[in-house]
Amino acid sequence: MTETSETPLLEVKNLTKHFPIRGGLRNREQARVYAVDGVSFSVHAGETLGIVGESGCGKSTTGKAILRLEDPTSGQILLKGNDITHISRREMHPYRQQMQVIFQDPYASLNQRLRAGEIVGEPLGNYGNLTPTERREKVADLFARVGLRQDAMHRFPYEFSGGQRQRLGIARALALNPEIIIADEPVSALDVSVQAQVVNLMMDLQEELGLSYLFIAHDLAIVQHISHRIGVMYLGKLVEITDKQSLFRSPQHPYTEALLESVPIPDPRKRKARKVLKGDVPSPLKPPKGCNFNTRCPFAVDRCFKEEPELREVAPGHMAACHLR
Amino acid sequence: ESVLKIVPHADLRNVDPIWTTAYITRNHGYLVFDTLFALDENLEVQPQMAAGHEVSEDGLTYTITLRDGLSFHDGSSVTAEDVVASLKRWGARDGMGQKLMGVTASLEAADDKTVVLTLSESYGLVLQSLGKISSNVPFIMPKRLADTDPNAQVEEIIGSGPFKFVADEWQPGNQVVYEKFDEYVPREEPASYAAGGKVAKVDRVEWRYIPDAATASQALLAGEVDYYEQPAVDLLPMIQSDPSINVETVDPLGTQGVIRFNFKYPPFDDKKARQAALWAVEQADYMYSIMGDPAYFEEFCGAYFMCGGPYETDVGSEALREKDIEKAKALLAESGYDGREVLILDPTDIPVAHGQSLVTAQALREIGMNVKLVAMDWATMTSRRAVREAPEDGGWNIFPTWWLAADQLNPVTNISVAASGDTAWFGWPENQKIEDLRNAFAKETDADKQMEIVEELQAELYDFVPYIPTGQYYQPTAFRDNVEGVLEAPVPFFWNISVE
Amino acid sequence: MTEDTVLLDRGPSADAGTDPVLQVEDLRTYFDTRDGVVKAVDGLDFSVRPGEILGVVGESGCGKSITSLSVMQLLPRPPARFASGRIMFKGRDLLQASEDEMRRLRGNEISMIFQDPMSSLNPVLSIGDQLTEAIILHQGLSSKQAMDHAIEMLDLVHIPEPRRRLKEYPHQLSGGMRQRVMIAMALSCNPSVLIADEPTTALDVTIQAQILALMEEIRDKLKTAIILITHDLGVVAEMADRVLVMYAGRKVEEADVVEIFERPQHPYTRGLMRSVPRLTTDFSEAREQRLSEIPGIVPALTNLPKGCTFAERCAFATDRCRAEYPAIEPKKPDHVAACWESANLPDWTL
Amino acid sequence: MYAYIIRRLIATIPIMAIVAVFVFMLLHLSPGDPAAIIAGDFATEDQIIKIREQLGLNDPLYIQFGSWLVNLLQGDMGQSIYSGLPVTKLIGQRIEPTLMLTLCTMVIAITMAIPLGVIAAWKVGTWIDRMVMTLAVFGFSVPVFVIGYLLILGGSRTLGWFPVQGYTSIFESVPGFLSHITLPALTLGAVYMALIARMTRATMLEVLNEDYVRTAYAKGLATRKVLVKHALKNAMVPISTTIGLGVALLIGGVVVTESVFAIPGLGRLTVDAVLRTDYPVIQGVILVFSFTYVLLNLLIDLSYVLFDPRIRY
Amino acid sequence: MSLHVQELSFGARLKHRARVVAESFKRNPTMLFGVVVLLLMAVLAFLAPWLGLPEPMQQSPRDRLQPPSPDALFGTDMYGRDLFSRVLHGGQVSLVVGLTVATLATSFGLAIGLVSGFVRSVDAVIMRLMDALMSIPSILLAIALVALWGSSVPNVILALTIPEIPRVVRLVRSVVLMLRDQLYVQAAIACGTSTPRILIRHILPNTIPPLIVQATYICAQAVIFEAYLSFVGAGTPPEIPSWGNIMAEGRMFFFQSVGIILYPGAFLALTVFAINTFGDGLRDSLDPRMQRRV
Ligand SMILES: Nc1ncnc2c1ncn2[C@@H]1O[C@H](COP(=O)(O)OP(=O)(O)OP(=O)(O)O)[C@@H](O)[C@H]1O
Ligand SMILES: Nc1ncnc2c1ncn2[C@@H]1O[C@H](COP(=O)(O)OP(=O)(O)OP(=O)(O)O)[C@@H](O)[C@H]1O
Ligand SMILES: [Mg+2]
Ligand SMILES: [Mg+2]
Repeated sequence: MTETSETPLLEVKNLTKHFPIRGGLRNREQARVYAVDGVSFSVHAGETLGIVGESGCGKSTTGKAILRLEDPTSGQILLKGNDITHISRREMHPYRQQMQVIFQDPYASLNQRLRAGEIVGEPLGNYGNLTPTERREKVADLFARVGLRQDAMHRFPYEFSGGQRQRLGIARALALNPEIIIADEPVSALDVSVQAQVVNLMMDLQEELGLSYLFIAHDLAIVQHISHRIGVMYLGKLVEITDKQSLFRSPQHPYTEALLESVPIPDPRKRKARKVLKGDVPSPLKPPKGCNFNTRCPFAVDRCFKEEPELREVAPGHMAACHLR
Repeated sequence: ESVLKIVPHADLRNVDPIWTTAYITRNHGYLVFDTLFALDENLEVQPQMAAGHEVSEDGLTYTITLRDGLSFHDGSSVTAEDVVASLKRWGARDGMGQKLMGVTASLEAADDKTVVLTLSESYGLVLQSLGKISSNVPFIMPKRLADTDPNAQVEEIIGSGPFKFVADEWQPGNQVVYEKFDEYVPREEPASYAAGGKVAKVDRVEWRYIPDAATASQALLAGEVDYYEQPAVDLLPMIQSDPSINVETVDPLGTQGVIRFNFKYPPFDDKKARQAALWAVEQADYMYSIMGDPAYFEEFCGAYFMCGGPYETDVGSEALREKDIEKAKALLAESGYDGREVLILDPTDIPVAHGQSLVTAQALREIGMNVKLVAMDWATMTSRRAVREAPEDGGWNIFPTWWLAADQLNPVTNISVAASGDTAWFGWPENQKIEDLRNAFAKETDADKQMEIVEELQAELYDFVPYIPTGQYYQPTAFRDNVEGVLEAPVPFFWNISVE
Repeated sequence: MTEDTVLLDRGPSADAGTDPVLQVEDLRTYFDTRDGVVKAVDGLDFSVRPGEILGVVGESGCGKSITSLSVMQLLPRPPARFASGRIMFKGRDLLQASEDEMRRLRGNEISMIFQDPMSSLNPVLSIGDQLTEAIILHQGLSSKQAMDHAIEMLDLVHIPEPRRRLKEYPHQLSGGMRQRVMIAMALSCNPSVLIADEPTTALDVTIQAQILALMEEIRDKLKTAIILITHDLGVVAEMADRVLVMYAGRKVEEADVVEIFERPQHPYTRGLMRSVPRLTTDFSEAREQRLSEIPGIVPALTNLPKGCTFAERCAFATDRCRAEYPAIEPKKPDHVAACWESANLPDWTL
Repeated sequence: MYAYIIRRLIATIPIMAIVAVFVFMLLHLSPGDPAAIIAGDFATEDQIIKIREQLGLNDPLYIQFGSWLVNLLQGDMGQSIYSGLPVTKLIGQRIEPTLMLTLCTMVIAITMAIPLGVIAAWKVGTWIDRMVMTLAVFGFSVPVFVIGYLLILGGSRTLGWFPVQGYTSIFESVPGFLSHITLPALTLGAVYMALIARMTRATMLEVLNEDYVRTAYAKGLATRKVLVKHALKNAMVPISTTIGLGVALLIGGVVVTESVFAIPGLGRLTVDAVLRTDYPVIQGVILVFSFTYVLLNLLIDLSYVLFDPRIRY
Repeated sequence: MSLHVQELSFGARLKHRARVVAESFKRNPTMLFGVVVLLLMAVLAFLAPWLGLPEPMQQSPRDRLQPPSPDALFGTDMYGRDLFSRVLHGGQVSLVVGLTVATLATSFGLAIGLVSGFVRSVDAVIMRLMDALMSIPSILLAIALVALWGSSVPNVILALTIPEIPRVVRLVRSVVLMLRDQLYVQAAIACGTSTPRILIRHILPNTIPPLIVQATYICAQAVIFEAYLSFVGAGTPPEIPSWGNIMAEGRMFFFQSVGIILYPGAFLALTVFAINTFGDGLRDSLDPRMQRRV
């Protein structure tokens, strides 16, 4: 990663989010889910940072914590240098304009009782004071931008297909002219043929508007396609983060390696003898001591069971958390 | 073991028959307690626990001897001390008792078996009082219990009657159980009303209170109970359709329906308003409502002291006999009725009372009164009617009830004609003339003269209207044919009865 | 080091000569609904041979699951009905079989594993109970013997400590473990046909790799015919011997796996292959390249257009396509497709 | 598990305390003078005042509440205004019939309703389903006393099989007990059965749509086995919740049923006490019913462990 | 803008609603039956005073317990009152009680439930109170309340409302808690929507359908409970002919003239049946997932 003097658009330092599990006689905390456990990264203007990882590794929680939909346990979230980690809901209000979200499930993320126009127009109502006509024009504009027809404004979400709904979600996210959009698996619920439509749209918008994305997904191929840089998460921790070229050419963490190995390639000629990673992801309730990955890592040595590896630069601009590099 | 299973007319709430006038407690009292004297079917007073008595020449000293073999359920024998204490407690509580005590100079035990009552002036009703058949009956209890404050209930039910009260099995709201008292020595004479030999012919008497009349009659039909004290007349056709069930009117004297006014507050503090009510109602309406079958009531009875009784007369009863709405309206107008709300207490759980309230309400509405029925259950009504506050403050204007003939037969026992103001029965009427006539009656010993007094009194009553007699009816009793020896009497007695 | 290496020889492992164990002909599964007849499967033909893996791909709602449930006869009738077709299994037409016969076949000769291992196991019954159920039922073993057999099966699917697992409940297992249990359950009576309906969709890639490896191993060991339903072309490319592409209830193309990836004859197949980005280490222009889109959406199954159901979304559609549904016909040896324009499609490179 | 039980038990304390305060306030803030009721027919003003003093009715409310609570904790619920007997004794006398009636009703209702619900869910949309469900709605809709009277009309009067009223203790005579309890239990059971059958059907419908049911069918299991072993066991948690919560409805029905069939139970005690504004008894009965209800539902919560291995306390 | 949309589409919205309703009737013939019966009952009850029937309270003791005749369709009761007239008039009380209780209980419950579900600080306290209230079996509570407050229609309504509130609160709260975690609510928060607006715009509308269904059940239950209360003597003043009262007064005569209990009983059962079927139908058409709630 090249050093830039400018402050990153979004900077996350050592973010943790633990969910307490209560119980027992006095309803005390009995255990905690280490959903996100010390994650640091930054997103620069106009850039897409992809976050990949297996289910339950804390991707969504990271996104929600950044959006302050969950209160972070510790760490720091800086939006354009402003610390928004622990500010109140009211203080957060202005920042929301700069940072928007697209969720995975296009069915659940739209209120079924509101019309498409009302859904997309909602953020506009919360900020500024547009006249109804201005607002309508702006919404019409947004519809056009995401490739929806104007007359769709009066329809209800159930009258749209999955891809169109995701477009509505994108339009809503765009309404406030944000600088960064947190996209939590925006295409994983969509059919392959529609996935492409949405991915293309997002990339086009980035180009036009100079947006930044924090693009969360578990599909490596899509992340590779859309991102400039990619972070790999495992069990609440970022294990590797770098630009996509070096990630795919020379993965530094054994987990990343295994991940790349596991993705089936849609080419029957490239069928290969698979290296299969053994075992399951441990429970975030009881993450292993030392390196998180030591239960499955084929290269684990003694040190991996004792000492937690730090995320450090193992090659220029290439950070990985592994003792063996 | 022979068991007599009875559905009583009410739930036994209190077990102290001196403390309350409730008929159910009186009936319970007759099972457990014995009396010094008792009324027989000729309405004459006979010795019961007394072997006999002597009256001094001046008529002021009564010497009463107890008969032998009397003992209480706790094993102690009955002494004159017990009798004295019991009579004193009764005298503090009962209306007639209070009158008697008012003329009593002393009441003492001369020895274990002898009680001496000394009067301060001559009094015609000494024996009638001591042999009073209905509430409160001067029952005899052990001195230790009779010494209880008359205003508190006795702690324990120990009597010397033919049955013992089984306290452990008493379930208020459900059942009361009595066991035969083996040591009881009945008199030789045959049973007659409360007098005569009280022979317990069953080992156990069980009262099963069944509030739902339909269920109760079904229980009788199914043989689950033997004796149903007060079946509703409406259910009789059904009950009688079973040949194994006898329906008899065991109380030949009957019952009088009563609509009572509150004399303290308008509109019925005004005589004219009460007279208006009298003109507005019709006895037949009441009787059809509460008894249904004309076989069980008099078409009309204008006697305040019961038809068929010794003091029957229909002097002054025109207003009751005829219904005249116009006249009633006129009287009401004269009374200066201002359209205020008239509260009629309506005990909906007792059909006899509920029916009377409904009929009264309709009649009064017909003459333009603004009537409000206040629904409640009987028990609540018995406390509400004691409230002396204004109707709007929790008081009342009218409540319905009924009295057995035994209580109404003469001007002294009939406490609902008493008009002594604040000390009178609920409603608290005040009329010196009536009180004077009642006292005159009590002191009079000549039968003809008494009748004259009664006629004068009744004329005054119809003018003053202390209450509306809503008619005279006869309460039938039903029992299965395995029940033998049911006595004809104004009070249901359970001795002399045997079951197969 | 824990590494599980499965070596594969390229080429179909099915004995090309053997007869198909399951043969579906002109299957039409319709649903009578208030909104009209849903033609979920509309004239489908296919067959599988012992030891063969038939990959069935298609987008959501194209009738993949209904096809498999039709074979299992697990559709509630009504609303489902079979408008036509035969499902020949070992000389019998399953569509004509009685419920009793079917019950004897299910879980015994034909088994199925479902998409979601989380919800496909009964949460309140122990693993052992669920595993032995079918064994006891179909093989008449005592429960003790069945338990032993169940342990063998868990061993087969590489579940460590099988004896302990038998006493556990599904919630105590991870997703991958559960899918292994499902597979063990499906295989416990040594079926001739295994239908796997998206067996890995709900799993993470690393776990998916484990399960796919396991399935291949099973196929090699037991020579089971496998119908592998998926929408992931990568999975198909890695696993299948033959591939069947479905669109809106119909087969649009079928061929050997290499053949279909190298010479797809249907525009839809091509669209599918192009719209998924593929992992690459060659970044020369990768990011600049737009993904190719298939415009529009899948048509509603209630009122399909008269002509080719894909015509609306097809860049090569002609008037004929819009008027007449293309017959499914051989385009190359052993390669059928339903497209009037196959011959006119541009050259294909990935 | 034990920690959970203890915690749940402790959690019932504030609930019961609120119930106690509530009940107490309710009764003491309502019109009517208990002293006047106790004093009886011919009481004078003085006597009433005396009684009021004796009962401490002149004390401030919180003192009355305090002493009431202290007594309550010692198991003394006071004395009936109506009969003067200790409330605990009255309740003790009446508990058996009510308990037995409720238990029998539950047994009858549960054993009939669950199979009905299961069948209705299995045959969903058919005439069987529609019939069961219509019956269930009817069970909800016909007042208990109408059912009671109809059963008396049929079962006792016409057929003569059952006694009309009353109660025989099971310890006295089992046949007597059974014959007395049958009609009331059926009467009371109607609503409860309707409730459980509906819940069973609804939950079963949901469960039958689950993937694991499809799995079970795919194994070749027979329908009955799938329904009972695979589906019903999964449905049992919501069903047993309903069984527990439905007891509230049952208690309401008990009040009416006992008065129709003249069963000397707590229900009739309640009605009598209420009609006579017998405060101590009302308080006692409500507390007893509430406590039983809370405890029962706690037990049911704990019983989930039997049905669902995912639940661990 | 949203205003504009609403203006534009008001007609369409209405049409859409009408279509949904018509559709659900078609799907649920029993629901149609429920509505028709219910309307019929309401019409009969509230038009009763204009049908030229005898006054329901007019006694004529000499004509008591008459069998049905053209003059008195259902015969007369023990005070000679016209049973048909009484039964029709009785519907007024039952329906008024049912509807009012349902409305009151759901409104209070909704308000409390929303607060409890969204304001975490008061949640625990409110829920403990509700738990306590709920642990008193509702009829018991209602009977006690009426007995203590005195019998009158408003008291009956209040007494039946209070025990229902906790149930509504629980329902609303659970819906709110569920909705709070819905993605679309999160999305609304993320795009800066204020809490009150989220409550009103995103949460409230979604609590309404289950609430309406719940309201119908409460209504049905209240109608029955009113009868129970009257039956045990702690209900509507006996003079007012409510179905429960007619039956309570007539229970003694059940074995001779079954009609006294059967006619009001049948009307009551039919009404409650209609409300219940209506509720079931609503539930099925509003949200099939709600099948779970009985
Ligand atoms: N509110 C919560 N309470 C307790 N645990 C939670 C909560 N939310 C998330 N978790 C846990 O935190 C961990 C991370 O969850 P998260 O949703 O961030 O994962 P993810 O990487 O987004 O997974 P997926 O790919 O399935 O979306 C998971 O183990 C999850 O169970
Ligand atoms: N019971 C039913 N009634 C009506 N239509 C149905 C029914 N079940 C399925 N369908 C329709 O049949 C079509 C095929 O469904 P199917 O489940 O086979 O799709 P699929 O290819 O398996 O999709 P997915 O990848 O989402 O699992 C779908 O359009 C679905 O809407
Ligand atoms: Mg996620
Ligand atoms: Mg599918």
